[in-house]
Amino acid sequence: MASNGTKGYHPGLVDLDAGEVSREIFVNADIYAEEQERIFSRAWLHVGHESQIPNPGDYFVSSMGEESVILCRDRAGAIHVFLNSCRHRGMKVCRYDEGTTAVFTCPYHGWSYGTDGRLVGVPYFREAYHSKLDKAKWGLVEVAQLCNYKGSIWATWDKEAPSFQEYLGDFTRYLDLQLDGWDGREGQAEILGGVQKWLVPCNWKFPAENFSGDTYHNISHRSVDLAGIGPSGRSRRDYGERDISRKLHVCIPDRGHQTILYLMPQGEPTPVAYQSAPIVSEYFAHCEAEKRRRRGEYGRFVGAPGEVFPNTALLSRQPRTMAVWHPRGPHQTECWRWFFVDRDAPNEVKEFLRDYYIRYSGPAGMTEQDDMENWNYAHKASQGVIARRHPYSYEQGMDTAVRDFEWQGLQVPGDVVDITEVQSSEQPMRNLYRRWNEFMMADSWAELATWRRNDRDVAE
Amino acid sequence: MASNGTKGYHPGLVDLDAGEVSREIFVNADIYAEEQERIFSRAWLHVGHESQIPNPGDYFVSSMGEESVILCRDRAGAIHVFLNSCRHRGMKVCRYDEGTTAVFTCPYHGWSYGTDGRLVGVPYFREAYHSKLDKAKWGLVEVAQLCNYKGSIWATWDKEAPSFQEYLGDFTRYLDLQLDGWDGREGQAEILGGVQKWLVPCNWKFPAENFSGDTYHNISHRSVDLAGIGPSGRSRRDYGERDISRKLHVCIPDRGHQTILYLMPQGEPTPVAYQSAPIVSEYFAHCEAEKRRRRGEYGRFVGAPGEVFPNTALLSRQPRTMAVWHPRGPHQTECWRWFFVDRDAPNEVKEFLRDYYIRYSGPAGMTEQDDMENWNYAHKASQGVIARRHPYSYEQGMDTAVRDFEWQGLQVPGDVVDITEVQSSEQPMRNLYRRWNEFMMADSWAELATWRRNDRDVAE
Amino acid sequence: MASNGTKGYHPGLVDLDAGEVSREIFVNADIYAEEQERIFSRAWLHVGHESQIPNPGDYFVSSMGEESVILCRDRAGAIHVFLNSCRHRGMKVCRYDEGTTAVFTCPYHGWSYGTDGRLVGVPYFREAYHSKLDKAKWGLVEVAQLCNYKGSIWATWDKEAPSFQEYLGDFTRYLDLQLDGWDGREGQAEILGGVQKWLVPCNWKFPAENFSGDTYHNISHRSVDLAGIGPSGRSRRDYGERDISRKLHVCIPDRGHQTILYLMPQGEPTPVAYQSAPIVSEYFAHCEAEKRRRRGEYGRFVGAPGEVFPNTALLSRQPRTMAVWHPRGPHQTECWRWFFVDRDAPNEVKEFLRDYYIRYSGPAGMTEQDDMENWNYAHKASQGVIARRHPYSYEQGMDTAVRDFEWQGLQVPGDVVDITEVQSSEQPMRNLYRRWNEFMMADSWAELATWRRNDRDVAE
Amino acid sequence: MDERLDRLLLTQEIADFLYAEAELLDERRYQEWLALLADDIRYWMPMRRNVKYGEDGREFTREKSDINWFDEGKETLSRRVKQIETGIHWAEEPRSRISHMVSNVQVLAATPSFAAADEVSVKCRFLIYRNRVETETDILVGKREDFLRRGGESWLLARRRIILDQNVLLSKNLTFFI
Amino acid sequence: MDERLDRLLLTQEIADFLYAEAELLDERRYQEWLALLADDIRYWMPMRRNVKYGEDGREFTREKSDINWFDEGKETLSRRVKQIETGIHWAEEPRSRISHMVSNVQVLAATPSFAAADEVSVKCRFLIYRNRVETETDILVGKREDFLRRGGESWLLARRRIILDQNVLLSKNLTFFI
Amino acid sequence: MDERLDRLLLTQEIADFLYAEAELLDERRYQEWLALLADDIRYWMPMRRNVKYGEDGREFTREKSDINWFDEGKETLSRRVKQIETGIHWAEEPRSRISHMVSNVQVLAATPSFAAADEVSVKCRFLIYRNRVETETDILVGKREDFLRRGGESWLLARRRIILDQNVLLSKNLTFFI
Ligand code: FES
Ligand code: FES
Ligand code: FES
Ligand SMILES: [Fe+3]
Ligand SMILES: [Fe+3]
Ligand SMILES: [Fe+3]
Repeated sequence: MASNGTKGYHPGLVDLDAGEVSREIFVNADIYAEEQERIFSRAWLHVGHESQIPNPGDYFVSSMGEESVILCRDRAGAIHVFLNSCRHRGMKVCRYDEGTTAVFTCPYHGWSYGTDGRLVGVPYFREAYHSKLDKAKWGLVEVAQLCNYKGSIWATWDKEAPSFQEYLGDFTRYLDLQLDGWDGREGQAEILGGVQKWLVPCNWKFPAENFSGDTYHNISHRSVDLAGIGPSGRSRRDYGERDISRKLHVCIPDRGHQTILYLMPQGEPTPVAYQSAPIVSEYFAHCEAEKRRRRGEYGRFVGAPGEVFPNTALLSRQPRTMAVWHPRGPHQTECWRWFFVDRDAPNEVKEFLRDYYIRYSGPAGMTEQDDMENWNYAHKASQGVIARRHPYSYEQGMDTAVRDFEWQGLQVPGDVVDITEVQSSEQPMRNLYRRWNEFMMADSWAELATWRRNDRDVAE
Repeated sequence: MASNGTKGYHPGLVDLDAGEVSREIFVNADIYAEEQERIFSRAWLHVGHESQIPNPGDYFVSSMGEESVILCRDRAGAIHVFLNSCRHRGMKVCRYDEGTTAVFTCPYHGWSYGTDGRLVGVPYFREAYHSKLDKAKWGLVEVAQLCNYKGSIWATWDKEAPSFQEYLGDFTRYLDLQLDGWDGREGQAEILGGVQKWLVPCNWKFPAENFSGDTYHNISHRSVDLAGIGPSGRSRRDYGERDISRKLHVCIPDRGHQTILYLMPQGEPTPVAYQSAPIVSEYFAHCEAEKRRRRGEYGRFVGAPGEVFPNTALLSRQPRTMAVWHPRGPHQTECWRWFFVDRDAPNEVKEFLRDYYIRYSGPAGMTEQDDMENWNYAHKASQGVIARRHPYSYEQGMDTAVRDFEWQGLQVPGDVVDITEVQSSEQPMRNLYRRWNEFMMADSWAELATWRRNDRDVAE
Repeated sequence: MASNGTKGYHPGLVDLDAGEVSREIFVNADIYAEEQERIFSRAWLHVGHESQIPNPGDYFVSSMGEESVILCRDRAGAIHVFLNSCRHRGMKVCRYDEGTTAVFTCPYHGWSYGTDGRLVGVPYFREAYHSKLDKAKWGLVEVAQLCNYKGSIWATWDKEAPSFQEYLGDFTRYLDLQLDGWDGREGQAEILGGVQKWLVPCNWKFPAENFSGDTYHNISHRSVDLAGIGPSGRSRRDYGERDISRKLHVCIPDRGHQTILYLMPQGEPTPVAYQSAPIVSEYFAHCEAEKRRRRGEYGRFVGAPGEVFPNTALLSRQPRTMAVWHPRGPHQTECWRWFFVDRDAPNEVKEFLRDYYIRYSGPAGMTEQDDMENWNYAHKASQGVIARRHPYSYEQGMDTAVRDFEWQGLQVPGDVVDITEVQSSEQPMRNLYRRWNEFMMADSWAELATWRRNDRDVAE
Repeated sequence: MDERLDRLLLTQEIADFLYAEAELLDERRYQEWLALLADDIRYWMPMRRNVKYGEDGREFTREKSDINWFDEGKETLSRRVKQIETGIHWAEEPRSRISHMVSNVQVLAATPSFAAADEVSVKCRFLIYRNRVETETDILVGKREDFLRRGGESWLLARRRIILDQNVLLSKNLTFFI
Repeated sequence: MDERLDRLLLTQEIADFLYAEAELLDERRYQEWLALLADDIRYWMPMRRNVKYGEDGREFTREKSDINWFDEGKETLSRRVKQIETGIHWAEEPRSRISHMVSNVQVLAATPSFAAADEVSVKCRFLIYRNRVETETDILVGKREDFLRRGGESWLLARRRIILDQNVLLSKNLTFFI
Repeated sequence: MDERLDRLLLTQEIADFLYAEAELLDERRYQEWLALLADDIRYWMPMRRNVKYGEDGREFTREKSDINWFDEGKETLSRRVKQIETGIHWAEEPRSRISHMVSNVQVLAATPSFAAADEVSVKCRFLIYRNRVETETDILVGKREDFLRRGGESWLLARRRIILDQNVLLSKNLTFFI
């Protein structure tokens, strides 16, 4: 019966030909349970940033899907991610948010684990266990694969998953916008102290699709536009470059990653921003020039909201943040947000940006507040038996994406919809749910790595 | 396993031959889910009263089953009921309780709907949608059928359902007691400002069966009888006419509607009530006379608690109210109560009645408080694995109902149990669960409209 | 999918050969539902103590599994246990914690039940029921079997269950340590006023296995050891006899009962305790001597934490308490704790012990607080989809239990692991889950009474 | 200085009255509580609507003409007490465990003067914690506007306006006084 | 006037003491808190039963003879502090985030006089908000009856009776002071 | 005596200020509320971490260098008000029903003196109850440390430090002032 709806997922619920997606996938408890197995235990998930654990023994307690994990650096300096649960009786071995330690000692019976996850201490090992317990077998559960990509730490529970680089595919270049310095130098990002964590009563896919590049919901931010929040003290949340750039929706088919991208004109410098704050203005002007020099034509890319499948949000321009939407049941999401600045930026710049970030983002953020209100009540109004009979509409800009999009001598990787004139499309959401559907249907990574088959086809 | 009991409903759970009903149907989550599909999306439900939306553009946000709906009057004056959820991403389009508007504009992406439900505004329709979105297809979800019966608004999601009049069958005459003026004039009812809404931790069927005509639980109101609440300042909650009238349980078989009815003696005037308040006393004396004149013998009917299947409660005498028991999960009910007075009654009468209604009904009502305590803990004490093995007893007055009941020259439509001497019966509850069982078993309205088959049988 | 895990229990989840138990049995909602049917409605459960209801008409409202029950003494002095739910519509008939009454009258419609459970009052029995209701059939639901064992009251819903004595098997002698006087006289226990009741967010089996004899978690009590809580004002929670006694894990195979036991040396008196309080010290010295005299060699037994399957905890030394772990959903347990003293002990002794009990046990108990913290977060960290893939480890002291354990001329009934030197074993937990698995798999008590078959085998 | 002191003394006196009143309610000394109510007391608790910005006028149901949670005088209040004291008012039997927390006590006006006030209007915040039977728990928070009149020794409550910060009532009943 | 003023000054002084005490607890300055306790302090928190109307005598467990949530003196209270300060009292490690809200402060009696009080009995309402680790949250509400004795500079808490408005304790533990 | 009285009068005056401020917020009179804020006000609400015993220094995020829940001045506060008053700030439209309960008011310091204070630092506990739309409800509890400066007639809020007793924020947003 529909009130707890169809038992589990079946492909009809995501109908991209019709541009429709059933409400069931957002509110159905069985589908949610399947997601934990099929998506969160197989996909690459964002865990944190290496600057959060600079020294041996440093740790940061993070989350992957529903579960608590420990991101830590062992005595040899290697980075690990472990399930935060003792192997003996499951006690949460680390209940601090961050710190530095030599070992993680379980409070219940005292098993202790090294920062490399090995079970190093077992009380009465000789007496009670007659030295028989196979310690090598009972270390902390470690992720199957971990990747430190330009300082950002990613992990997956699935050893069959492709490498993170392969998982990203052509999206790498867009993720770089987040992680490199504004001046184009590699991995110059630094995390400001304090990771925001808060609960929103909605399914995790509402924020995930919103950050995939929802260019259509600006109207919901009208109040903040009127009140004014802009770093330039202007009332718009965005920037001068909009007036001269191409605004694009870029999607990586087969991967489920997507983003908004601003493509600057050839040869023209990026317009000056933050005029109200000369030091900041100069800093960005300088960086823009540097970036053009370093990245050449690709320096014309300016980032914007985007999403790495399934639940990591990018925002590579100001407010420069990354967010993860942790599932906490079908009807609740725990949002985590990291804030980025260039490591070498002048303090005035960092301070200026920090002020803007705080008033823009998160539960106290004048902009994001209205998003969460919408996610909350869109979810709530979709739970009923009648509502579930009526799918959401994703028809916007169907069949308008092009491969090999090029403008002024620069080709943009991925499927592109130029929304400069049309203002908006729902290509990114379709890209997201296409991939989501593949994860829900596929029984193995062999199936999920569709591009390999495609390559092979090409080869033949 | 029984703790979440049988998976779904099966007919053995309602055993009317034995006069027993399983506790499962009150506490089982799967059965609750089935109810949403089989009962609340197919039956006629009460939504509100036209006096709440007198002018074009007026709306009142109501509820049907678990879901929020908008009752509104369009610019042409026509009344509609819509699911309160945007077709684009499901956002609750109207979050006010009532008001007046030209359009319902969704806060998320700005789709706007006319008061007739049509999708009238789509931002960037030309640009982003290339004018391709079929607006006609994406209007607000409207109920399949709506009926304005003497000012009360009823609706169903099922286009196969019979008309409301046919759905009521012979119960019409009893609903009239609620909606007509006390003097017998048609649809003279007016709703006092303020609809009570409150949550009770019990299954929705506890209040539903209680208002079906539970003449057996007066003992639970002993405390208020002792404290005194009566409009006549007397300590009983009821009235003089009881002493001379016949007290009946009237049930409409095949429909699932039932009520208590007081039948006055032929020729005798209804005893004076409210002596403490002359103006009120006169008003009702006048109305009684008028009613006899207008309705003839049927003017001898005096209403009392009753129930229109599945979840609308009537109380057509003082306190004159209608209530709906909205399901909010198997273990919670949201009660809504509307308060009625005669539109043309003198203000003193309205004021006098309002005082009585408030101290009698709802969460602050000295009478209803004890009912809710019982519903709460009857439900709670029925959830366990042992409790579920022991059905409730509905044997009271089995096989005592008569068809064609007549007294002093007036025949009463429906199956009737004369409880004047026997004091009470459980015929109304049996009638309720008989119909409930039919809804749970039948796959179509063709099956549910049993009376049509009966008529045909007769015809043949 | 694993997030709500396997549908129901299957035997692979408890793998005692490998010494592993799946986390599913602690966090899975379907398995929890099965437990209600297979364990709590078939096993013998502890309800209370006769000293709580000394006189006819006295009652104490207790709990069996998820459900409220009434423990009462009828007018003839016989003890009964009834489901606390009216047969008519399920209302909780008694909402007081304890008291004295002649009848239990239901607040809803006034059915009243004698203290022997018989339905004695039915309003309008003659009129409304035409005297047809079979009152004998509609009395309060009574347990199938009840046993008053030395003042402690036990009951089961299953009439096929063996007698309580047979259910206990060889564990009787250990339960006696709880219920007899410290001086060895039969059933001298008295319950102090006030039963502690509190909620812990963990599965009921965490406390059950902890009290089965978790000798391995002392480390988690390090803080209280440092702070000092000992009745002797010393900083250890335990006693001098530890230094000279054998410390044993005693398990009753086939029954699922297990306990820690201290076995004193032959001939030697038990060392003096509580030196700080002469009167107490003398009292216990006197009792020890008496006990040896009365019990002979068995007087060398000194009790400690133990568990009667499934959810009754014993602690027959100071703090001398019994506890029941009531399931309240898969993720919550309601703990009840009764406190024992010798009925005839001097007031100084009772007062001295009471002080110690209060600061040791329950939610305000300096010792138990840390246990509950561990149960809470061990449970929480075991709910995720990855965590569930990794069973708990119960390998400690595998295959070290011996039958017919004897020391200094005294044989100890049951399977015994001498942990005096090895410090700890997990034999008691394995014994618990072996039995738990049998309950979950067996369809009848014929299967569950394995010892009968064994006896037969022997006979043949 | 004197004026500040007068204001201070009166504020404390009124606060003491409100605390003493809460004490009587929480200790279930209802008859003594009734004695603190003026014979012409008006006890009013409106319902609240969600309304559009700028339409605040429609937020509350109206006293004496709309349906309200409470809108009554001493006679009905006395009957409510009488009902509880029957010992069989099941919604309060066994009786609830209740605490009235009163904070933000502000004396808004005093006539003729703070020094010699006969009538006082006072506003506060309240939090009512109600727990009953085993685990049933309600928390109600809001504002109270009281009008007090000096009556012999003590003060009398002549009017109470209760603003509860809820729309759908989140409790199954209102069997207690606020 | 003087008498009202004396009462006022004392009430404020006592309230300040209670607020300062709450401050020490919420700031985890336990040693300073212990210094506010008289050596012979009695710290008592009974359990509560649901009883029939008219049987209120059986509602609370009895001090010094029944089991109570707390029923102890300074030595045990000091040990509790010591336990927290080991840094490995897991039920408080990491330590809880706690606020003690104290309201309805009523000085019930003062001897020999309000003007020169050496001993005071004061009653209040409390709300304790406790949040720990990630989302674990408890709210405890009830009444407190304190008996204070003047000890040199400051006041000393000589007796505390805590009435929690709960039956089944809705928190897994009571690792904090009330 | 005089000194006690000065302290008392000042404490009451400051408490009145905090209650009046709460009144303005709960009555949604935001412009009047802004008028109570000094032009150089600092409004700071840090986030909180679970840290090991003895590492309390790392419990709070740092003002002006880390990310905080709030860390801003009057301009941003004014924009927040302006946003609500657009009537289309959906997170507050329809507007929340809010009560600010302020308790445990302690004047920690007054300069130059209690008798003639120009600057005051005051600490309190707060409980904010927020309910909106149908059943959405939040309860936030914690401590506030305010620094007040005399500005003509009234006092001005020159600095506010808000310590919320939460780690993961249990509310979806912070669209209200604390
Ligand atoms: S749970 Fe970690 S050592 Fe036992
Ligand atoms: S959800 Fe309504 S316009 Fe998008
Ligand atoms: S429920 Fe007990 S008499 Fe009806
Ligand atoms: Fe947005
Ligand atoms: Fe009733
Ligand atoms: Fe322990």
